[in-house]
Amino acid sequence: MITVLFFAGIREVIGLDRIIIKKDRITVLQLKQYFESKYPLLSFEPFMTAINESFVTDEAMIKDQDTVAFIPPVSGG
Amino acid sequence: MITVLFFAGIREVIGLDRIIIKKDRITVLQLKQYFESKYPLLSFEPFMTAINESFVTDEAMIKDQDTVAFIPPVSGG
Amino acid sequence: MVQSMFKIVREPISVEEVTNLVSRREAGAITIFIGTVRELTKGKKTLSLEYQAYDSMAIKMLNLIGEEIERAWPDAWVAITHRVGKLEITDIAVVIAVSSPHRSIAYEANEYAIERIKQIVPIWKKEFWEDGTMWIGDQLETAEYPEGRPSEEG
Amino acid sequence: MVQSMFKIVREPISVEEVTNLVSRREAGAITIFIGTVRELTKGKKTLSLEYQAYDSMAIKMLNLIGEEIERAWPDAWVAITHRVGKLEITDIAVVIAVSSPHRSIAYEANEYAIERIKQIVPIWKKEFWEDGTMWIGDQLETAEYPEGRPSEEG
Repeated sequence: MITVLFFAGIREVIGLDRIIIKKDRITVLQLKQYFESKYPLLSFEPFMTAINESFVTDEAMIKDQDTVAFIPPVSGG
Repeated sequence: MITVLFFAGIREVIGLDRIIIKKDRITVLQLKQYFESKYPLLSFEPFMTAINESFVTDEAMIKDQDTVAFIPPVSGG
Repeated sequence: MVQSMFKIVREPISVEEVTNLVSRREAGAITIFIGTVRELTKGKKTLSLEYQAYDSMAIKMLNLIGEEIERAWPDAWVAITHRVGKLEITDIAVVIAVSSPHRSIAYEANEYAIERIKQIVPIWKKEFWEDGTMWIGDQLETAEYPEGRPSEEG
Repeated sequence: MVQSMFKIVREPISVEEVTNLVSRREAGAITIFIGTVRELTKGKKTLSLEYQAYDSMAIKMLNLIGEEIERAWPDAWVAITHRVGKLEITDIAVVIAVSSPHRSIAYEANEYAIERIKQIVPIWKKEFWEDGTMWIGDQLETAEYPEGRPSEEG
């Protein structure tokens, strides 16, 4: 089980701030592809991604219990 | 008549914050030399000088009613 | 230190409180950056703003910026508070305070902090205009990534 | 503007008051510099300080710095208050606030202001140590003239 977090515009489009899915031992890229198949109108590829609050690359492996966050370009400050 | 102002260390050494003297139509350099003759232990040459609150060079002419200030290196801020 | 130097808050920020976090006898210079909601951005009139954060990660990234500053300028102390939620024009969104024995470091470290916040801290801004709203950053038109993308070292 | 942006005062400085002088709807960035009395200078322990000013000329020079900033950064607003008299460790000696629509200008103009204050504003500092006192600046040992001498344009 992994928890996936959404923020900002993507949160509003999907209408959820988090989804818990039964997937692990997949890469970030595979997770992005999974969401693109689920939401064919959305592109997940450009998102930065964090696993457990650290930025990771598309090749990073997601483990059971991980929290994955899709990070749109930030605009704080 | 001109008013001459002293600040910081030189004010403490001379023991006065201002002197009014009956001199005009002299240059700043001449005024410095006048004070060096009056206070032979002090050197006035290194001082920056202001006439009526504007920095001037040693060649500037002092007129009647002017206020001349000897400005030690500043240390505010 | 008992008090945390890096905070995400929902209430108005007290500049004085953030400043007090870095004030100390050895520091002759304190620089403060106050980011406020401004009315016009690229000629467009903002009515209000909403900031959203990934709170726990944002605090972690602020701490990371603090560590980066400690490595680069060992004499500097830094405190950062960012507000989230609904903000009006002139409201304070972020306060960065840096103290240092010498002033040039206090300026440098402070500007470094705001640049890094805009790169790696997961906080997002939604602008409310008369004719609509938009999450800033996730549109090419308004993306502002000084180095292309957030650093991946975090 | 009714309120003066440049002041020499004898009482404690309110950072908030100086900041409010530059706060405005068009400004998204405010930088503040706070110069405090620090305990150690070159390893020597300061007990207290006394600042003395040529008040009228100091205010004139602060206004001149304001004009220089207006010419160099037309979008920036600047306010400066310097305290004189007896100050204790951690007391605030000077506050510089700059507001600007964009942050890099706010940092630049602020640092420019403090550099110029240290060059051309007739204010002097006397340090009180355990073993004596000294007016800082008029001794070669401690003279701090970034460009040799105060500018003569003023």
